[in-house]
Amino acid sequence: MAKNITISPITRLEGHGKIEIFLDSKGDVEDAYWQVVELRGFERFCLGRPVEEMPRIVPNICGVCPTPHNMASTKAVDDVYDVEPTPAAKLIRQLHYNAFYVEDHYIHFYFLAAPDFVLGSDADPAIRNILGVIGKVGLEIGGKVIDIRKRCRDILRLISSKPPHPEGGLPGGVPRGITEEERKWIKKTADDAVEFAQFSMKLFKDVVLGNKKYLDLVLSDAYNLKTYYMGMVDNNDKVDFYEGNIKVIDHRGKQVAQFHPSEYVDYIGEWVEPWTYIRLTHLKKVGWSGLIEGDGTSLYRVGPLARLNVADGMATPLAQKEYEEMFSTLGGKPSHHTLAYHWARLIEALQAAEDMQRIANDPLLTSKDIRNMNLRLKKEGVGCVEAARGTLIHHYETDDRGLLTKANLIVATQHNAAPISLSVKKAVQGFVKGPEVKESMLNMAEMAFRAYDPCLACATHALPGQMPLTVNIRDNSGNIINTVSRP
Amino acid sequence: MAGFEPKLVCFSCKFGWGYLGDEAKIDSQVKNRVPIICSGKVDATHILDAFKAGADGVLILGCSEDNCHYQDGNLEAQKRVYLLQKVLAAYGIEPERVKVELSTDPEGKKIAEAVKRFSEAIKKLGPLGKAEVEVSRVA
Amino acid sequence: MTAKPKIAIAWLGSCGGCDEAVVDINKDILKVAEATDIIFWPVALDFKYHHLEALGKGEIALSIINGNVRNSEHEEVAKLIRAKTRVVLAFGACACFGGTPGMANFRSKEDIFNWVYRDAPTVVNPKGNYPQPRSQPNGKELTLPEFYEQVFALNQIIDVDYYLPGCPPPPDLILNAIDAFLEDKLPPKGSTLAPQKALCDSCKRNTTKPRNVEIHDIKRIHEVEASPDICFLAQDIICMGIATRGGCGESCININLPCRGCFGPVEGVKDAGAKYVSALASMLEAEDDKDLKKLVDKIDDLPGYLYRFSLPSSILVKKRK
Amino acid sequence: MWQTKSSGEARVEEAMKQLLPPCQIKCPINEDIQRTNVLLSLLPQNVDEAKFGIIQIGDYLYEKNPFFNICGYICGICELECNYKAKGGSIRRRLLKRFLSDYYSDYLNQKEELSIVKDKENVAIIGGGPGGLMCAYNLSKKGYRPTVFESSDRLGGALWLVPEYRLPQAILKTTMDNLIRLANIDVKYNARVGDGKLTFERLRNDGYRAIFVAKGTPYPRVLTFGTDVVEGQNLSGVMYGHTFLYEMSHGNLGPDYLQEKRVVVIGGGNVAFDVARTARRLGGDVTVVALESEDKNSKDAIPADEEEVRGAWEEDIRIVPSRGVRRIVGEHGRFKSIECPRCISVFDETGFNPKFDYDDLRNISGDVLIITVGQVPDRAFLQKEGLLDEKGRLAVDPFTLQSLRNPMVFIGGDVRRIGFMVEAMREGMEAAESIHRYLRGLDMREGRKRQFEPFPIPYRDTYKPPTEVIWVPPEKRRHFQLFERGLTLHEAIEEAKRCVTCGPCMSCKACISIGFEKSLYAVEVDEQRCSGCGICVYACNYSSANLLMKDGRLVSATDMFRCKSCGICVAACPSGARTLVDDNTHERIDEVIASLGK
Repeated sequence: MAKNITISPITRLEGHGKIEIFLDSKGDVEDAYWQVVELRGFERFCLGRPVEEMPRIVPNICGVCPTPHNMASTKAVDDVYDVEPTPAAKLIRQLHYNAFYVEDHYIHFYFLAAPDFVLGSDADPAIRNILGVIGKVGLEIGGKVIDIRKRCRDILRLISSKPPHPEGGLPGGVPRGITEEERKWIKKTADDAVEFAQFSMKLFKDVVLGNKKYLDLVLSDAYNLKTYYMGMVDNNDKVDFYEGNIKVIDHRGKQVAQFHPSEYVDYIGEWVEPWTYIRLTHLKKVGWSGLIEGDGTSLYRVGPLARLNVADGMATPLAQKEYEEMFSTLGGKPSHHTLAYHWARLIEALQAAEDMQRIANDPLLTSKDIRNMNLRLKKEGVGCVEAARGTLIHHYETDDRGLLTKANLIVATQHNAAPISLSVKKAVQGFVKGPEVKESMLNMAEMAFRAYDPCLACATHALPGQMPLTVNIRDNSGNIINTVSRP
Repeated sequence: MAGFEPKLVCFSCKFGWGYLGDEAKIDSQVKNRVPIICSGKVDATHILDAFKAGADGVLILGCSEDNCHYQDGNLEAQKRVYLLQKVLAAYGIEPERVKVELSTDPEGKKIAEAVKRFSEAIKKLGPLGKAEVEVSRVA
Repeated sequence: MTAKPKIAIAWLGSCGGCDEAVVDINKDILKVAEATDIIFWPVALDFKYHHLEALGKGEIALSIINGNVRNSEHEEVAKLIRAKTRVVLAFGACACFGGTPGMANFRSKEDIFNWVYRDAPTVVNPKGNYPQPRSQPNGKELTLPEFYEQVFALNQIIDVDYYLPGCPPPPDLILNAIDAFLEDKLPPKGSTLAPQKALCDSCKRNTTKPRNVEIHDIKRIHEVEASPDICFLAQDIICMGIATRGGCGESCININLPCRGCFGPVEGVKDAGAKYVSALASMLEAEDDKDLKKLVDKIDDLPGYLYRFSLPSSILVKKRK
Repeated sequence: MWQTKSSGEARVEEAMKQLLPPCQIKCPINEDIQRTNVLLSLLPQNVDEAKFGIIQIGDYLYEKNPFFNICGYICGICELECNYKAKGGSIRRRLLKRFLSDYYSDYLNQKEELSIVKDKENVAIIGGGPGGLMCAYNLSKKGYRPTVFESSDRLGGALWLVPEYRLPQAILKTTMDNLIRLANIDVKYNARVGDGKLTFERLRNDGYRAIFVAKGTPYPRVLTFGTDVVEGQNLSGVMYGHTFLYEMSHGNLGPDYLQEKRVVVIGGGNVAFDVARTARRLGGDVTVVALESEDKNSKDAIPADEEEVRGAWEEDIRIVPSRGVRRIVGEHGRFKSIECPRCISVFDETGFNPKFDYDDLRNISGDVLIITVGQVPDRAFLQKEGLLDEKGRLAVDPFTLQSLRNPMVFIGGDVRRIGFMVEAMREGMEAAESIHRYLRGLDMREGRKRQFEPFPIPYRDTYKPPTEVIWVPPEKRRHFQLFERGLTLHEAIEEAKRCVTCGPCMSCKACISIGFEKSLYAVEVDEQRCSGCGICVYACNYSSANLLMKDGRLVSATDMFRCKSCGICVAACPSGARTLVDDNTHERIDEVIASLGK
């Protein structure tokens, strides 16, 4: 029976990422691969472009998180022209950035994560989506999510043209300033964002932490992975999305490196495997040690949980309180509980909302002084931000007319690619026993990587947000004995 | 590149080139000639179309400087070609494959020579590479 | 069995921004959900590809496809959807013209691979691995789609019925398109569901243009503090608006940045870049041939401006070998 | 070799309202200057090959202006209004026509007679000058039978008074002889209408149904000071310039006629300078005394052409400006000197009304005094035929030139108002038209008035300097050969190429007449596509493309009067919104491109 299941064009068609699970003779999971199947080569076809145009081109790397690319690129161009944005320009950029964080984090939480927790990972896929969530916890939430997303994106539109493709950002500033008129509604949006953040926080605690079954799941070993962590911190060692030093800790919490983004080449290596289009990042100084965890691994994780793990705390008061509560609940720092990414994400969203509030009230916001024209082409620059999904680095080199001669991009999902593969393997090993696989088990496996909110669009350009997924289960001679799919 | 005969397209301004000559005779010497009232009437699109259709080079014969009947159509053509040459380079097409020659030749005696000279230059460059690749058909 | 028209929203080589754009029509999406049966939308809803496969020929009333075609998988998906669909709408710059990733047509696959997997400063690749369509890590057979030599616009792979350009298309045009579909008011096949005229038509800066624009010097956007009211060309800044279809709502102009052409050529023009060259020429002013050459040389990366979004659908398509 | 056709599409229709280049507006007969300049610019560089074209251009001009080869020597009115004047120097149209004349005048003798059926009335034309002959020529072409009554023994009237160093008599004679031959005009010489029995009455009885009076101004004006005739004009040694030039033209004055003589010429007009320069060539030591000021920009400036004054000055002729002549002093019945108060103003609001400073007197003595202060018509004749009104002025409709006293009589040329040769020609043309209308019983006025709008100079990067005109050096000018060298073929082509063709194509059509284009393609703007970006406006060198505001949005339009159908805007339009109607160039391009595949 099983033997004659073959690879049909359909299954080969499915999705842009796929998982291949190999069982041993006993039918237990022997090996699992998470593959990324696409590539676009921005680093190449951007060569020759005027470097100041890059912030307008790179958002096409990912339409789900285009803002971090636009921002990292803008900062890289600052560096190439050896210029600092004016204080007002910096505020506008940060406002832009925080507004993005808020809407992106909540989209992920409500659209992708909530269904699993609010409805249960074993719920029928047909209702396990945002509409199901709305059905369970009430329509006004759906309304609130859509409303806050819309209003945050209005800010994006104001500052940087089209939200899915921001165009703003010039070396030393921004092309357009903010008026007092605009400040009024920006302020209102910021206030409501903070309120919504607190509301969401409460919802999460009620539904997840209030539910023993979920909490156990979060703390279970199947969702535990010991790796290094990487994230950006400000001068006070607090979480900072826009600027700072990159800090790395090991799985015991010990700092192993803290460096300026411009030195990333010394710390980050990208390993190439023939079975995936994504380059697998690892700590160069440790050296590639394959897909393993714990002592001896060279893998590190990025993103919300990683950022909170490396930092000494949050930059805003309300978020700080939640930070402390989370780690005490999870039993101290660092936490290796993959599902805790969701929690960390909500705490970050709160910080972003609080920061929006700060900026909206800053008198400087409406200053006309939005361009620092004191440019000096130094022909190389690195721009780094914390993207929603993790550390993002743009590295440019130009000729003496400021035309791009070299570009190197390291994006969040790349950092997490190998860990995701591992997490998935652990999850399936935990839930998949033998060839008979239930959709719910499969979802357990998928929850493992969904926690990372892996954005393949970033990594390769392929898909945004949630990935349609195929899981091929093969016997020890490589024949597919079962194929289960879910988006 | 033995035996390579470049395919050329030649636009020639009626006010500057061959208006006193025997049309039929000139055409017999020069293939693919388009007499045009002013070289400024040549659109970059025409030139790209020619390359797409397999031309190895495009030659534009305009009035000598300061002698354009329409004031500066010849300079217009010159400007377009300078700009276009930068674009062609990005396509991997040698800028020399499109050329503007500004002069006057009422009898049209020089047209054949001009084309010949151009043709020689193109021969050195060899034929224009092909662009499209076939999409691999998946079973 | 519902009588509602079946709709599919699919991506190929895309950044996902187009799907975000669909979500950005906000509450109207519910209206669409009511009037139609969205059977396939990877970014938002559960689906099964084999459901798609199971559908009859032309069973899907409308497929909204974004993204270009860069590999064998894109091609397969595109062809599968085409077979099942009555009306295919190419959605966004990538599907319509190839999009920014289409600029890769100025380079070869080999060039891209060598950098990405060999030469980039952070690459650690002692084994000289390159991704392969088929590979056997410790004996396990794994496959990957084939990466093509070039980027294709959708209509170079399958038959396309309508076009909705933009990077991404703006909400109002998306709604118009969907309404036109629902109310069965679609224009003739092959139409672009956007205004016919170039951006200048609706650009508020057009009326402030001087009678005669003479460009003596080309400025890049970082070199000047551009006036928010005056036509960019009149400020010696390259703006693609004159050769780019309008309909975007001047979103870039509004943040004081010049147009880069994401709406592609205007109705009836096949290559906006070529037309732009002809147009730009008549604005360039130089003393003599020498100065003219200088001026032209000062225009850095002209091709990158002309074909930022549309190289694969340009007359010459891609770099010659 | 191209061949110009003036038929069908290529004909320049006399539109009611049209834009013309300023030169053609300035030209009283609106000669097709632009068109023939273009044709000239396309001549082969080799003389033998060029002849064919030159004759074609000549024939084309001749249709309208049978005197064009004479104009080539003495008429440059068009150059006064040439747009190029402000850009380094007018196009030298006069020399271009003289260039044509150099070949065409010889050809005139072989030129075939115009084939005209002369089935219409007899018309009497009194006076064989430019005005009268122009009238006769045009009537002939219309099928009338004109008879010219010329009081002298030669045709050409006042043209004979132009000194030979400016207009060779041979040219004048060929032109006249061939004109009457080609147009088959009947001429009666030594026929003074008004003398004895030769009256209007008689003409009517002889079957002439209309009369054109173009008798010119046969008599010199006597010198007056204020209202009084100045004494002493009968002294020996005193003569009138008019008479002097008349005798000269008949070869009655020997080359040393004024040798060793101090000649004083009174007058500031072109004729006075002709007289002075002729006197100089006859050996005289010449002084010109002019009422007007030497300041060229003053309202009271010397009226003669700058070239004339410059020529005189080069030839060592003394010019005494701003002097009136109050007395002619004689001695023993011979002219001795003139007494000249300084003239402080010539014209005032009332018109000609000179004021003098009598404390500033100057005596200029000499042996010969030549008074050249103008000419007057034969008033006795006009009186006798009752053509004057009670105030003694000509009773004539200035527009139709029809006499207000006698409907069959038409009056034009110098006799009506003294002017340039070509102005008299214009009146001859108009008279012919009036006579035609009168005899056919048509409306005398309808559709004759034309408004012309001048046309600005096209934009171009560089404007070219004019061809240098070469005059024989002054010391070598003591003869009556032409002192000005004509243009060579090469110079003529280059000069013609300078013409920037200000005028609209529909008043030129040179390119059509030689088959460059099939017709004047109209530029069509597709308003569904035009975004009003204005590129066409920048591309157009003729201010033909422009932007209009239409319900709040800009769209471009084309002014076909200004458009040259060059297609530059069509290529430049980034929206492909502009097309040339009926132009098949793109089809030719598509053909060629398609053929590449094969």
